[in-house]
Amino acid sequence: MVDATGLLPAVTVVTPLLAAVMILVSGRHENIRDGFTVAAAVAMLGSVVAMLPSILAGERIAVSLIPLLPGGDLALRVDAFGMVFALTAAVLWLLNSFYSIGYMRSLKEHAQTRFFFCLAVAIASAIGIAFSANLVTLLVFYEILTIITYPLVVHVETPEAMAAGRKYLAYLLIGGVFLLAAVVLTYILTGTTGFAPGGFLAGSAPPLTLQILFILFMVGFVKAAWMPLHGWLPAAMVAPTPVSAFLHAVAVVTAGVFGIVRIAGWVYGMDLLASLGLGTLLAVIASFTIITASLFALTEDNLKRRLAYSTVSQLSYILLGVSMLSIAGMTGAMAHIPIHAFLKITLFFVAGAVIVAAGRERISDMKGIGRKMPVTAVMFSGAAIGICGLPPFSGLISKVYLAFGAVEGGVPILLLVLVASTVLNAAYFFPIIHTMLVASPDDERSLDSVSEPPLLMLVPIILTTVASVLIFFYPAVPFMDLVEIAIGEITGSVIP
Amino acid sequence: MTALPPALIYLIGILFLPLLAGRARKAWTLFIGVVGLGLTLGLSPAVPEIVIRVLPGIDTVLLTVDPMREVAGGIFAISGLLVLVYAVYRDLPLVETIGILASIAAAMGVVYAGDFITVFVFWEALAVASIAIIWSSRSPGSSAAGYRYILYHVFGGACLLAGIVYTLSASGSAAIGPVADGPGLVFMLIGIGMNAAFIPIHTWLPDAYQKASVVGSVALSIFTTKAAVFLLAGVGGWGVAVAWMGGAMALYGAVFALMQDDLRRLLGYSIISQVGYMVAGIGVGSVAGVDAGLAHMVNDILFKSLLFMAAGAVILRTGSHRLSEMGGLWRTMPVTTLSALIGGLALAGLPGLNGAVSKGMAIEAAGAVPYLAPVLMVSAVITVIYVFRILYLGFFRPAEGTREGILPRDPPVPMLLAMGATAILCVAIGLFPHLLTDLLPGGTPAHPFAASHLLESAGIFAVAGVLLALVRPFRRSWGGFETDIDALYIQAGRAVVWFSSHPLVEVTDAIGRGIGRVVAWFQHVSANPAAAIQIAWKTLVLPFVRIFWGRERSAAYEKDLVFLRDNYPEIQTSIWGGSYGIIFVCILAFLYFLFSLT
Amino acid sequence: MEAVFEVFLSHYNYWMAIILIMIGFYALIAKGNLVKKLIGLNIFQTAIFLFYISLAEVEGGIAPIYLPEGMEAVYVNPIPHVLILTAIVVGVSVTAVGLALIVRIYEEYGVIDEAGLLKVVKRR
Amino acid sequence: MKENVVIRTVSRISVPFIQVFALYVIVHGAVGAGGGFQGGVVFAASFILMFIAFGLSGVEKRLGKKWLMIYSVIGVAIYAGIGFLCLAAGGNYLEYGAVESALGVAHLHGYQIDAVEMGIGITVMAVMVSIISDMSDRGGESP
Amino acid sequence: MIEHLPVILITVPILSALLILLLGWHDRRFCYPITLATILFQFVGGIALLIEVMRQGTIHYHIGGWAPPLGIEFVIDTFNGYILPIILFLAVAAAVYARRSVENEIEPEKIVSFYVLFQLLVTGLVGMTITGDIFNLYVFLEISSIAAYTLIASTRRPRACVAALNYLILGSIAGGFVLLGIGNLYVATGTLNMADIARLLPASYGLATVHTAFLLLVIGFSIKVALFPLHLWLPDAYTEAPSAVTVLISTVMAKVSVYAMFRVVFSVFTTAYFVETVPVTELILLIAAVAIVAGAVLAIAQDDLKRMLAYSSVSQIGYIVFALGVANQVALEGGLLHILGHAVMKGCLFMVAGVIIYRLGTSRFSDLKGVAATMPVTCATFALAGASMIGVPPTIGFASKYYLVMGALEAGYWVYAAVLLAGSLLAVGYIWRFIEVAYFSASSHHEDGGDHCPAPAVREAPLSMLVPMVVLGFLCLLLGIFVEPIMEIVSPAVSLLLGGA
Repeated sequence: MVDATGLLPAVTVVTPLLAAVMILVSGRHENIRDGFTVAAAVAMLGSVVAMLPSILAGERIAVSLIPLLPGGDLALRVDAFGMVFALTAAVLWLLNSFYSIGYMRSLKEHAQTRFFFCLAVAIASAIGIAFSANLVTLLVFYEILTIITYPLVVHVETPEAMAAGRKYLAYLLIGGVFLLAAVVLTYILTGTTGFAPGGFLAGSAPPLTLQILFILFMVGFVKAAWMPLHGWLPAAMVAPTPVSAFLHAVAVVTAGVFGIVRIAGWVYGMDLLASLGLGTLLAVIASFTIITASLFALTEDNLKRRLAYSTVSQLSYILLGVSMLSIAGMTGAMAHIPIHAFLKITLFFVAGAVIVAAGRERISDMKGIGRKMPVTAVMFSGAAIGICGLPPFSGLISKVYLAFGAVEGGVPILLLVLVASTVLNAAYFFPIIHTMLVASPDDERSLDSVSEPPLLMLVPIILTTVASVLIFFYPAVPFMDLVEIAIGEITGSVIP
Repeated sequence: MTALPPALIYLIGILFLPLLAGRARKAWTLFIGVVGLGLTLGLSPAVPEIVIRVLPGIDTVLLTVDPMREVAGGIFAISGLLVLVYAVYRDLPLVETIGILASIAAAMGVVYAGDFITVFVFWEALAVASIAIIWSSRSPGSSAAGYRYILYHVFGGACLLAGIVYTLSASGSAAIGPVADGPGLVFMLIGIGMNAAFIPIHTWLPDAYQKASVVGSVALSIFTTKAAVFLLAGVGGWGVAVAWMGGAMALYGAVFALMQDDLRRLLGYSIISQVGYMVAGIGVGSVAGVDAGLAHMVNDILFKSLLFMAAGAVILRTGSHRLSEMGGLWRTMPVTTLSALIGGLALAGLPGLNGAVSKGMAIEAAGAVPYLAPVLMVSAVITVIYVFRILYLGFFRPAEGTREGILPRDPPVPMLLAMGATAILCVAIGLFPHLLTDLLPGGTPAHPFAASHLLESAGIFAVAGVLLALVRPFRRSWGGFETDIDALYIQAGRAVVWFSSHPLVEVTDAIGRGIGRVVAWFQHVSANPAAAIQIAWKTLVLPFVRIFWGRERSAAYEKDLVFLRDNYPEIQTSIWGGSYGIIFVCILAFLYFLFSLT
Repeated sequence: MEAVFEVFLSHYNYWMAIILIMIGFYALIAKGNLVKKLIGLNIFQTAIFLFYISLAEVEGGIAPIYLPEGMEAVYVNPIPHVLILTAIVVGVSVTAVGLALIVRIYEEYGVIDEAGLLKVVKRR
Repeated sequence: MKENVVIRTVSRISVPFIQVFALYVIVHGAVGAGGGFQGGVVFAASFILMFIAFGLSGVEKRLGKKWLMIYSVIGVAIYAGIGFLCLAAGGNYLEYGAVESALGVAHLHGYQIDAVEMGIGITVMAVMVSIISDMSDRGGESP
Repeated sequence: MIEHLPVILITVPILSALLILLLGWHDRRFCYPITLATILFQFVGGIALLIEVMRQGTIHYHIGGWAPPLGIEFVIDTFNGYILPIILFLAVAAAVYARRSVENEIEPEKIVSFYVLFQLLVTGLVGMTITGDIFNLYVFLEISSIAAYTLIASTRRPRACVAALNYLILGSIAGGFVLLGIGNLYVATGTLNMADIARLLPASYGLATVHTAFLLLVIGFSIKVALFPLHLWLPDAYTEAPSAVTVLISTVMAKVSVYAMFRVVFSVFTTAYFVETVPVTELILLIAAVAIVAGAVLAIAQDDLKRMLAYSSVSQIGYIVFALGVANQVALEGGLLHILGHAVMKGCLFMVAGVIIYRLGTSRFSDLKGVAATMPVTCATFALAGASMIGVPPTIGFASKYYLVMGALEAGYWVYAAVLLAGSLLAVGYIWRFIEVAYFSASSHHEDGGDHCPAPAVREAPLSMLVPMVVLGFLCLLLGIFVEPIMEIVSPAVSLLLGGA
């Protein structure tokens, strides 16, 4: 189909790239430059939404751009699961652009052009990952994402930022190399790398090879920050907060878990994974990560770093869902991507807002900050509660599905993991809530200068929180419907 | 006609709260309470279910009505209204008001929910609401207590979820009903039992309730545990084990209540013990048992909240929590004393008050399980004793304990109203049990004035009286014994925190440093590999040089080596180094050929 | 023993070439003086030339000169000579460039041996 | 260097003979041993002998740097010109036969070869001499 | 005239070199245009030849009309038909780039001879590429080498002479080895034409002469391409040479040497020899792997941009030789692709280094803090080419890496594939040194909250240097995206190599 909708995916990917160029060009006029950012965000969201109906109708939009390498043209293919990621990214990018504009301007950051340029390219590659039709395309955008986010991470250019940047780059590029190896190996084994619902690797090689290949993939998607390969994520917290929000909610880590789910569902297929016993491996990794990361978060005093560890553990929820190799588990995994994205970006937004409005990064310095910035603090509490999986926030939904998956998949032991992690989540989030809302500051006058952040930042915070609540009440539109379609794709059945 | 679920009313109420303040807010809350009560009483089993399909495969039944639910819902609505009335006496913090309304809503939701998922949602909501209540009283220790509270309940909630999931995937339907044996049952029990304050996961209760604000403790005392009891009854199909758990709770709670000095902590333990009666009744499983459990739930809500209100009034006026600091209040606070008296005697189970009705039923039903009834009776005896302690030490003993000068008066009118209403209810049910028993699902009649019951009560009081007469400490006030199992839990928590703050972090840092060092070493060597190799080689052979060469030669050698080391990266060992490479490769290749061709 | 002699004598031109090459090589690598290095280079190249010429040798052959009609003779193979002619030119020009460089180095640093250069040339 | 009558006289006498011999070698290249390279070297040798005897300036007077350069260019130009002549005649590069058949003159290719050898010779001579002179006028002490 | 194009590509430039000499004597300003015009002409000729080859197959040109066994012939098949335009294109780029940098780095009176030698160098390399006669190959090799020695020494820096002499000695040794090897081949087969040798050689595969010949040739060319243990002439030479010359020798000359190596190994000694008869591929692979890693590690350790790039060349050459070691279709496709890719990106990177030297007078990292603020275009180009060097998709570097890995895995060399990828990681190490210094070092802070690069091109390089640089930089990207058409040339070339002859 080469009508308008056929080109929409390409348009979606290209729009931010054009915006990036325009940003570079119009670098010296702030308003024009940021105008381009916002315009691109809106346009991208528009084109994604334009594709939504046909996807919901169960179609797939495929478009092949250029023949690139053996094993894969540069081809885009929009399906339900990709749509989940793309929609999340698009919506959150729009909010994030407003937020970052507010943030960067109120902090008078340097090198804003570079910042917004990289942001635009990064979102483009994120969308590319979401829409990629084969492993090669995925790899291409994945690597671009890695490189282009580096300037964002080291934005502040302090020595520790540079160190963190090196760490970031080391982890992610090593991962990329593994991914490359995995892709090539896949191509050699099967002669194709195009994603096929239910997987295409079955019977192409002896089990051992496939297991090794899977491990290659896992290391390749180190962006999923599973332990012990998570080190880059907390380190990357030196970045400006919009970047952290972007990395943790919108693009990078999501891309990692997205890739793993893709691999599980569209390259291996759940039956193959089960027969290879890889579910167990995945389950072990995920459980270990969930618990350990939560323990790290428990004693971390820097808000952003604590959030980072929380991200690490939350991402492994998705791996956990995959590892259950059951329909419900897979559903939970897929659903957790947007859900966690919305919640976590709220948290990071708030962290940034606190930095902007109060200039504080350590939790212990935030006593009673909720008195001066009530809205922010309340939103934070909401999102935190949501991540703990308490109503009325969307976090509950994926948790329920994961629990179902655990029982369905016959691995009740994972229920214990869920229970423990829930308790740990509460254990490291509620103190923050208490510090912000209940505790009284050491000296009252320290809060005089504090006030609510500028509207450009406040509104996104509110919107994301409200969104999480709405997702809780109307989960079906559109995410769960998409997930349902995707699940139907890879299993040929319907979710319970 | 289709009614909307009562929970919705209260939620709507919450929505508008932030917009209002002062009187308006109070009026609004009262209005909400009244409307909710009206709506709840208006419900009847004829009302059609409200089913919403939230997700494919998950239907949530927001409203379904049966006699049991009518009873529970009714009592929750009533007590909720009473709490709201009680709360009018001052401007509560917004959060606390929200918390109270939310916990009413959550309890309502749990009651009228037709499926486990909905129950679970409201269950968790109840926990969140409670923590809002606890934290919004900024009393010392409230934050820690609240923290512990939320941890307990999140854990319980998660377990409940696990149990629910098991039941669902076993039975395939989310309808509330008996749970199959196996892990699911355990999870479910832990989940419900957490809220129902099973031993040994009960410690959150006295811990949190004594820290909450005056109003907050009343609200807390009503909903959490009772909602759990209701769910326990609703699920049903429990075994003797649960019944015995009930017995244990009754006894344990009573004993600990006896040892308390803090009034509200005491009442908290008393809740545990009373809930024990309900659990015992429900655990027995017979119709009578379940009825007894429900009936006692209703009554306990009434007199326990009455007691809490009274305690609140006292605390408000005297500012002290401890029995040891009270005394002689009957002169200055007659109404409060009266209500405390009614509540206490009801709790003690004096015939003519509502406590006796259901307690009798419970003990009677417990007869089905051997040795259970005696246990309950023993705890009843202890109950009488600590009730005496409350009344005597708190109100009637001569006021030498209290500070002179301030003359505590009766609390403001709203409190009195609430207490009065509650007290009247207690008396009414006590005098006319059928008011309550007719509503019970099993319709089990209660006849507290039957000879047997009267005899029983008399015996209990008699024994208690004897004990009081004989054992003097019962009549004394002392510091109180406030440690409980949770000391262990807290230690465990500290251990976890220590582990994650010390070994975990340090190990990871060490690994990171190690890697960094290796990398740095590589960079250092590759800065001038030729020289590096030379230095390494010279260092290697240094000892042999020392041995075999003469003194001055080896000295020169060492000097050279030191020179190399000192200006290491800059030192240049040769300009035409290229040739060595060729020699190297030629030799290599020739050797290779020799081997490959022969 | 006989066999060894056999091997040696049958290809003794190879052996000579190898020996000469090694001599040149040695000078090239071991000598510190740049001029000596160049001399070594020349020995090296000349050895190769000799090797070629020896290849062209035919038993009793004469120079491949165009003879008047009627006269017959065995020619030595001319092609190696031609090649070597070119190679010599190359060698000469290499030597020239090398010498020029050495002269320049001498102008710049005032030394023409490796040890001296090591002192004056600082590592970048 | 000190004036040395013997050397000067001998070399002054022998230089012409050397050069004639060089020309012979060059021309003979077509039919026998010899050719541009050898001849050119011999020719250059004569000049080298000259400034061993008379010093650099003596040679520079007769054969300036500029001329050396021009000679070398001319030599190569002759060579390439012949080659292009063959191309023009429709043959391959340096395919003498093509010119022969094009012009219909017999034994023409012999003369072409001579021309080529000549060109080579001139170039070699010029280059050799320029190398020597470059070497000797730089680098401090004169030979 | 097209059938005479091969020889014209050699002779015309020689004549134009002489023309430069003459006119340059008269007026220096003539030199540059003539050079540029000639090289452009050669480039066009190369393209024409490529098209011709793709249309009607291999072209043979017999000089003097003598048939191959006796006479010298030029052969243009898909392989060197593919190499020729690449090197000539880069020569053009280097020539365009040369003008300003030469003015900057070379004394005026030497400019004439500089351009003459420049011309001769390019011509000699073209000759190496298109000749079909192995001895002729040697002659052109020496011509270009001598030109290179002198060009390297042509700058003002005295140390360049040391570097040049070092290169000269090693180069001459290499030449001697090659000459000896050719001699042995001649002994074994009695002919010098590559095709004939390939035809006659199988009869005497067993002879020690042939083995020695192979060995000597491989070693000789290894020195020329600076394969790892033999690379020691390279860093000094690349670092000290004038920027333009560095660009030229690091791209064109290195690639042609690689070409010669491939040509000799594959077309003269066919795979039948060095895979079956003398299984040497393992050794080559090992050396290549060591080269990749060692070169990269050494590059990381350098503190001077140009020197770092030089060492990175050592590492990258390892990639190409790696393909030779694997010696199967896919890997060789990767190798040939990397010849192109590495030429383009390394040329671009060295141009950047030259530009920086042109402006800042130094290329030590310590002096380059925040240079991106003043030279945004330059640094952006570096980032682009550097990404290609690392192998970030969709750049040409990624494509070749992809093919190489695929080939290695197909051949079952798991470990070597891993080494390859590790090498690409180390590449990050040295590329990022500059990126960090240029973009993210403290001195590049502007608190104006506005733009990172104020008023671009204030001290940006002159246009004539900027344009070729940027063009190459974008080529890194475009070639990577539109790699498919290139493969249509590469694949037949590879099958030709593997098919022998």
